[in-house]
Amino acid sequence: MTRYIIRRLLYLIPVLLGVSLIIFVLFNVVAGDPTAVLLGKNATPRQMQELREQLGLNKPLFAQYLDVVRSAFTFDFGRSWSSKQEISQMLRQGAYPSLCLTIPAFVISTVLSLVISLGVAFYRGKGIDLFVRFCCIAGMSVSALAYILFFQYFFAFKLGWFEISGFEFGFPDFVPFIALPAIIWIVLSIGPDVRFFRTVILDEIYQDYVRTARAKGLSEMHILLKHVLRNAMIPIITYVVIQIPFLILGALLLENFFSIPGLGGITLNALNSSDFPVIKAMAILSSVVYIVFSLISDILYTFADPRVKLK
Amino acid sequence: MTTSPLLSVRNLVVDFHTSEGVTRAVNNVSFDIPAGKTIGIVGESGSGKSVTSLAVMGLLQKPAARVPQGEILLNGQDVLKFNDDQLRRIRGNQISMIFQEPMTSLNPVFKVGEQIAEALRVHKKISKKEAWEKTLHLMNQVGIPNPSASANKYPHEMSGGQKQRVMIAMAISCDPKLLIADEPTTALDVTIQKQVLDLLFRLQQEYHMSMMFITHDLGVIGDIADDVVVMYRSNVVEKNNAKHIFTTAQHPYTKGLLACRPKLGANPKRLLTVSDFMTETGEEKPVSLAKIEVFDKETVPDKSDEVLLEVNNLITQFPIKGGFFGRTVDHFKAVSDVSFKIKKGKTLGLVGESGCGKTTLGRSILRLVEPASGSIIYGGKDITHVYAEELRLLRRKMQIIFQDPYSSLNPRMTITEILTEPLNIHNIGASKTERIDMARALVDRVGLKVAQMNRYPHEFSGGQRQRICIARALMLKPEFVVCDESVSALDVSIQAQVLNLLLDLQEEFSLTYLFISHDLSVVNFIADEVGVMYAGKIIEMDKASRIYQNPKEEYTRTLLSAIPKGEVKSSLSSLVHK
Amino acid sequence: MKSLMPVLVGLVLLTIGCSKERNFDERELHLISPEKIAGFDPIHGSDLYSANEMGKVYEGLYEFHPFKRPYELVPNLAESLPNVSADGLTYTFVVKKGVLFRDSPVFKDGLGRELSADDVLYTLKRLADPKLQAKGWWLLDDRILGLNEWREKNAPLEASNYDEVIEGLKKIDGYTLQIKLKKPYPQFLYALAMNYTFIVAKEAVEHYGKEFLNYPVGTGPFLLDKFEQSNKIVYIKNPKFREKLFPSEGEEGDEKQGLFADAGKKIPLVDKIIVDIQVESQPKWLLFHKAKADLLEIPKDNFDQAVVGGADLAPELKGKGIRLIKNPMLDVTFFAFNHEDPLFKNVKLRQAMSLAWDRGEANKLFYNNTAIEAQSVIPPGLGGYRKEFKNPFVKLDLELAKKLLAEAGYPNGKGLPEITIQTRNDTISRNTIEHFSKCMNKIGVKVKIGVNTWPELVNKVTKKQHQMYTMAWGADYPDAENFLGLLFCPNQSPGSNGSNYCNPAFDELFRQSTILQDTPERSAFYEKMNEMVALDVPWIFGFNRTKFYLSHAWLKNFKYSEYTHTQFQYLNVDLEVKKELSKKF
Amino acid sequence: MKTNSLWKDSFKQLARDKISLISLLIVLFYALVAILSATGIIAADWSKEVGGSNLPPSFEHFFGTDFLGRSVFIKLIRGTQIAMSVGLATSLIAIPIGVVLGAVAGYFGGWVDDLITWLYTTFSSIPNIMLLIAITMILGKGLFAVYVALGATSWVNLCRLIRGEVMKHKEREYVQAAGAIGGGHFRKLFIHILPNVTHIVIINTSLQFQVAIKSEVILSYLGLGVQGEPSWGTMIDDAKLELAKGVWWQLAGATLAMFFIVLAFNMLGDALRDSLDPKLKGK
Repeated sequence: MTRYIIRRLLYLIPVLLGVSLIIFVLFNVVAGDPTAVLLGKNATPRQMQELREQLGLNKPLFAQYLDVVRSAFTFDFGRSWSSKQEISQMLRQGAYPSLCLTIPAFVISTVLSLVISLGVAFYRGKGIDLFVRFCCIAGMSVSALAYILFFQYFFAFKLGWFEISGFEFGFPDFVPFIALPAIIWIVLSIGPDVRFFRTVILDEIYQDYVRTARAKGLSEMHILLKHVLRNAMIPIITYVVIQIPFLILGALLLENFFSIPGLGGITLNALNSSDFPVIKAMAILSSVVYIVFSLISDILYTFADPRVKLK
Repeated sequence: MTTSPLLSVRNLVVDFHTSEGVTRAVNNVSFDIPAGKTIGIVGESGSGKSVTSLAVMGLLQKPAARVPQGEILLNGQDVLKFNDDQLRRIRGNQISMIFQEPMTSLNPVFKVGEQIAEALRVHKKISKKEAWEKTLHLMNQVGIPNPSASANKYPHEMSGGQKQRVMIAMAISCDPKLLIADEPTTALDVTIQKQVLDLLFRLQQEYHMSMMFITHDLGVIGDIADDVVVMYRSNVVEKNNAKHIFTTAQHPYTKGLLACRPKLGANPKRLLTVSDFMTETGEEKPVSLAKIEVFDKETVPDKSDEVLLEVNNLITQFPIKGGFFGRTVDHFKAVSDVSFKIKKGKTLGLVGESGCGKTTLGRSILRLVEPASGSIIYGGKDITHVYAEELRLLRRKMQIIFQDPYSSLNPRMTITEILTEPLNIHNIGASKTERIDMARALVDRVGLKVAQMNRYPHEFSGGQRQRICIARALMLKPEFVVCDESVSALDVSIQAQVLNLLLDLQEEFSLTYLFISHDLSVVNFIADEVGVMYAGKIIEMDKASRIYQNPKEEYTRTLLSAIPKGEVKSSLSSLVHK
Repeated sequence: MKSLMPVLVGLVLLTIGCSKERNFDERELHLISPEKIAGFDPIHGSDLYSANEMGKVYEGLYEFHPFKRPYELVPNLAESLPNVSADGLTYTFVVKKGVLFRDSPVFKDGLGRELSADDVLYTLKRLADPKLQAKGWWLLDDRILGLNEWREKNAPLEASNYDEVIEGLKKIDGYTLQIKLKKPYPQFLYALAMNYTFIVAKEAVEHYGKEFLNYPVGTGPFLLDKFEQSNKIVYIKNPKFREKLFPSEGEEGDEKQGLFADAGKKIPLVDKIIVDIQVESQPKWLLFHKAKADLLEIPKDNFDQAVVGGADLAPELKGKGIRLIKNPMLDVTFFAFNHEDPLFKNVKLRQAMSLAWDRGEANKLFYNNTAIEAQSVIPPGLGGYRKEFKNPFVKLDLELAKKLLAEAGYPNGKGLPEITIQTRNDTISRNTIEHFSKCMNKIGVKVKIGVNTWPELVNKVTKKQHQMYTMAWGADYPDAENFLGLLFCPNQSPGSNGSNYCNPAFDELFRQSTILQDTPERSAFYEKMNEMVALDVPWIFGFNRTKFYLSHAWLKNFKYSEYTHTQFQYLNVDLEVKKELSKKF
Repeated sequence: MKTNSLWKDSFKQLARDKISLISLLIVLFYALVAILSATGIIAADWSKEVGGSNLPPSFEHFFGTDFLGRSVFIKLIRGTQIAMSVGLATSLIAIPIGVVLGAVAGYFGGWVDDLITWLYTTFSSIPNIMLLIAITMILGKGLFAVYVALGATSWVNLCRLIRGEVMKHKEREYVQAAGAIGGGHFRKLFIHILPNVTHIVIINTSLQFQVAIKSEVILSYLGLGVQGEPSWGTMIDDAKLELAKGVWWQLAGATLAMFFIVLAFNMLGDALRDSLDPKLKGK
């Protein structure tokens, strides 16, 4: 097991090299010269030349690639071009609000979806199943933007139930701020979740062991909650755990609309202001988290499924 | 009879409603199971035997399956009228069931002990501890070694036979009055089959249960059934006392079933099949005596002494990955130092249980798997290390027929496409029409209708598909064919037809066969020489009759004793007697 | 699973019950910043909104009078206006005595020390420091004797040497310093009112290093209490702020508006300022409406909700005591041609396009009819602008446009390639080009849109990778030179002349005007240049826009200014009114 | 006697299901609208002023007019063309890449597999939305960039699925049989295995199509999408400003237009999975 974990962690190296390569190609080769942006509207040509030198943009491409790689492995991303802040500091600060929003939203939506899909699986083929399935798909077919615009206007402004936007650090101060975006998150993710969970659960319901359980005289509910759920958890765990890395990145649009100073907002801002060091940092951070969590999902797999042994 | 039977099925009809229409799976079936008796239900796949058993358990898939008529009386109460709750109370408690596939019938994520105890806890209202103790006792009863350790195992950590024992333990845990066993041994190796059958028989006696034993192979239940019900195309065609069935079968279908199984001793030149006894429309037809004349292969003189294939010290191994970076740390020798020769026009049979390396051996000879060392000499030429064009040419001479007729045909190709493909690859035939003509001739030869050639594999039955596979293998007019468990997945009645076909073809095209099977009686029937394979080695090799009469190795004896003795009670002559 | 239900319910209850009580005891000012603030390093703050925040904690030698118009420089940290030598090259400044930096651990004993002439010199050198690449360097570039040389010399060094005495930057005594210019630079004093020259303390810069931008140590009226970059900024009153009194004079009519009610009082007047960073317009509007912001720059999208008929406040808002404050801005929008593109060397094409644009409709669609059609580069309110001047090419005349286009060699647009206009990626910019394109279509000119993020747009302009682009220019300081320079040939890209326009006659006049002090003579020069260049249509002139603010009744002393960064210390909150009116929200 | 391939069977089953039939008709209808619009038969004059600025919906203009007095209805039609073209182009980029890489990786295994697995792990570890935004930003905005960006992100999932399926199939006996009759790698992979994994491509494409449409809307909203042409995303973006003025019809129109096609694709995707995926057969 330990060996497996170490080996998987070592896999980070090639993946980070790859991520660095993509980032490097996108931002150092294809993208343009950032100096004009950094110096503002009154920059002098001389100044731009000097800055290019200072940023290491005159170095040969391979040396620039090595710089990207170095930052990927040392986690030293330097400072943001636009805000001049230490990037690692920005990430640390941004992670808190992002997690305040995404974790509760994620937990609630996952649990809720699971409950709904179990219910739906119990009544499979019946009217309620069709209805819930249709609602899920219909809900998924509305643009996220429409939800955000409408919910914010209606619930926060018209009804005044929630804070309109902003964020306060510390529990429970942040609750009124994240409540509405969290609800939108839940609404957005319940559709695909239920759809997936339902498929997985139904896949299991038609397995032979369920017939055995019925032949044993177990009740349908007992079979669903014990036998089926336990087996369905295997794909569900993978599905759920692999979403976690994206929680850390926050919710781009939501954070932007609700002025939550999280990583999603930072990313969008960086993209809009060509703040390449921040974008690079976010990409690298996300791939590290992604690999780590796919490893965690594999390890959890062994707990859920006794057939899997990690070597 | 004075006492009412435990279970009485009366005029049962089961329909399946699908989007395609309504199919009748069970038509007006009636039979009784008296208390403490074993009844065998025999029929080929699709005959409605399993559906009947599911109906008894109340496990039919609603709403697709509907019962428009009939009753199933358990102690006089109609199970069909039970609500879910009542059904649940009888399931596992009064009636319990064992399924065909022990691999998938156990929940993979729970320990087997828990799964047995669960049934106890549901019906017996006992404490966890008591249930566990009872579980260990049951596991002991069904012959699982070291129950306290085994109970904590997960299903995948057990062999197929042990899993089936667990299923049995689960089924008998609540002392059911009726045990339904649906093909409980079909998926198991021959040696294990025998043990499981013995176990079931013993338990049935001990627990005074009634048993409903479902199988496609009459031979299997010869020893244990009191009564036999024969089903054919959704109907019961014959039911009688087991002894009578075996000695004085009435219905031609039953006779066919009895006759089609190859015997360990002498057999006729071709196996009798159901179609010898019965016309397409189900009418009985007379069987010519010539067909049952016993034929001794060894009396036929060898056509030539030419050795077609020679295998010397063949080793085929698979890497075992391990270590930090998944390097190959060791090798598993699937085929370990095997040598033999096959003469032209002869058949070498290879028997052994699953995992003994016989399949790998077959594929190594065809170079579908690369052997590690040793040599394969075909027609005097060492083919161990030929590649590319030479290997391609070799394919024209050596062919293979696989075990699973379902997965060995590409589901997206029509029969014509499948059969002309080898011709395309090897550029045989001048035009497309010529190739189709060649395919047509062979289709006709293997007993399929030429008109069906534009169909897709899923539109054919298992036996028909195996004929297609045979036709494909013969398209290139090979000299040598490996039959890898080619009849194992088929019902006995179909198996006989395919075996006959293989023999006919061998005669006609002077083929040489390497016939791989786990079933000694089949090998005995078809092969001139038999090799017994165990753990990658051939431990014994001799003329078929000598192996049968005078086995040298212990393992061979086990294999022999595992063959069901059902057929012993009947003889071919009795079947055609009338 | 079951245990989660209470948590869920609790969360919802908490959410609904958790709206905070309002504070009516403290004078809190609630503001909105529509952009994220990069930090508090004065030399890097190049936009209005960063300047606004820096102006709360830092001060410069001069500031614009909060009420007087036209804008007038008044001393802030300087004792008085400087003593300027007759040749206009030597400036002598005296800083106020007794001005203290805020208390900070960077100082001895943690107590803020007194401001001295050294701090001013240090601040100016820092702006020139080659290691820092300040965004405000252009203000001093090639202006002060010896400063450019110092910059060159230090560029290859590990760290810049601040101890070296530069000829143009000399200390006379503790509070007096002398600055020598290379050539006359009439806008120099404006430079000393901008955020780039806000006075910083050397100790703080050295102590905090790169983190300096998060720890402003200034002399300003407020102290930074909390800085969450993309969320909110909180300031508290600086208790040790020097004796600065609320002015008692201003423009005509200010008195009537009640702007001098606090005259003579010690500023700042509020105890606390809370700035919400809010980029999206919907939440901004909602925040103001919930009385969670005292002042709002009306987002364009909410204009119709706020203002009826382009002039008057919506009755619903009036009823809540909300006031509408509008003011023309010192800015000009334009569609610039790239004059290096041979296509646009053709003056008739430029004129034709200018004539085809329906400014009236654009004004209605995008500015609610509140903008003024710009006749040339200089906006109203600056010397050089002449109200009577009408540019003959700033009007809608399709006939003439077609005629000129034909004369240009493209009858009905035949032979003219499609023209791409680069713009920003926000909705209004996109809509503006769509409208422009529709107008051009009428004379057969095909126009395509190119959308960019702001940095990309800047990049394309500085690298001359555009055919046309559209932008707005706001006055860095109230001097038309800042606008005319946009067409000065030597300022070509990557300088501020993004259209790469070159007109030798214009350039000659510009050169002559730049050494003139603010005199009627200079205004005449400006007028001449402005009107001369207008006929050449170097850009398609757009609008001089009007800015609209909404203010709650309890916000006192707000007067619109182009240079808001020193404005906030004068604001006040009437708690009584706030308490009373809050019931309505 | 009639003969039925698995495909025909599946489509027959599909056609019997009313919901999926309606979904299919909706998709076909949108496709027709898109083709008619692309060929200039309808909505060619979308930029024409048909009335005053921001007129509410009426019989004359079903969805009212926009700020330049253009018909929102005609813009929606034009937007359909954009949306469908984005879905199509994305598929055209993603399918060849995903299928070829996935098939090659699954079939050959070894270092080829390692390389391709590494490639898609790398791609999938960067969040899609970031990659999308970064690529569109760098390629310069416009429809082409949207195609490339969506194509570059959506091949990953397909590749992974195909790889897994090919790995399963390559062990099947029919592939072994193809080898036994002398078929080479090419024949085994492209003639035998690929047709048997095509259902994955179809299902995935139908689901990916709507993801592409949704992504285009988000990108357009962020100002990274289509330019100089009306797309649903830019219409929603416009609506953001107009909503406050009570101009809701652009938002409603674009949301509805998108709703139906995305719904149809979702329904169709589900139905296709039910009918094409052999694993779910016999439910």
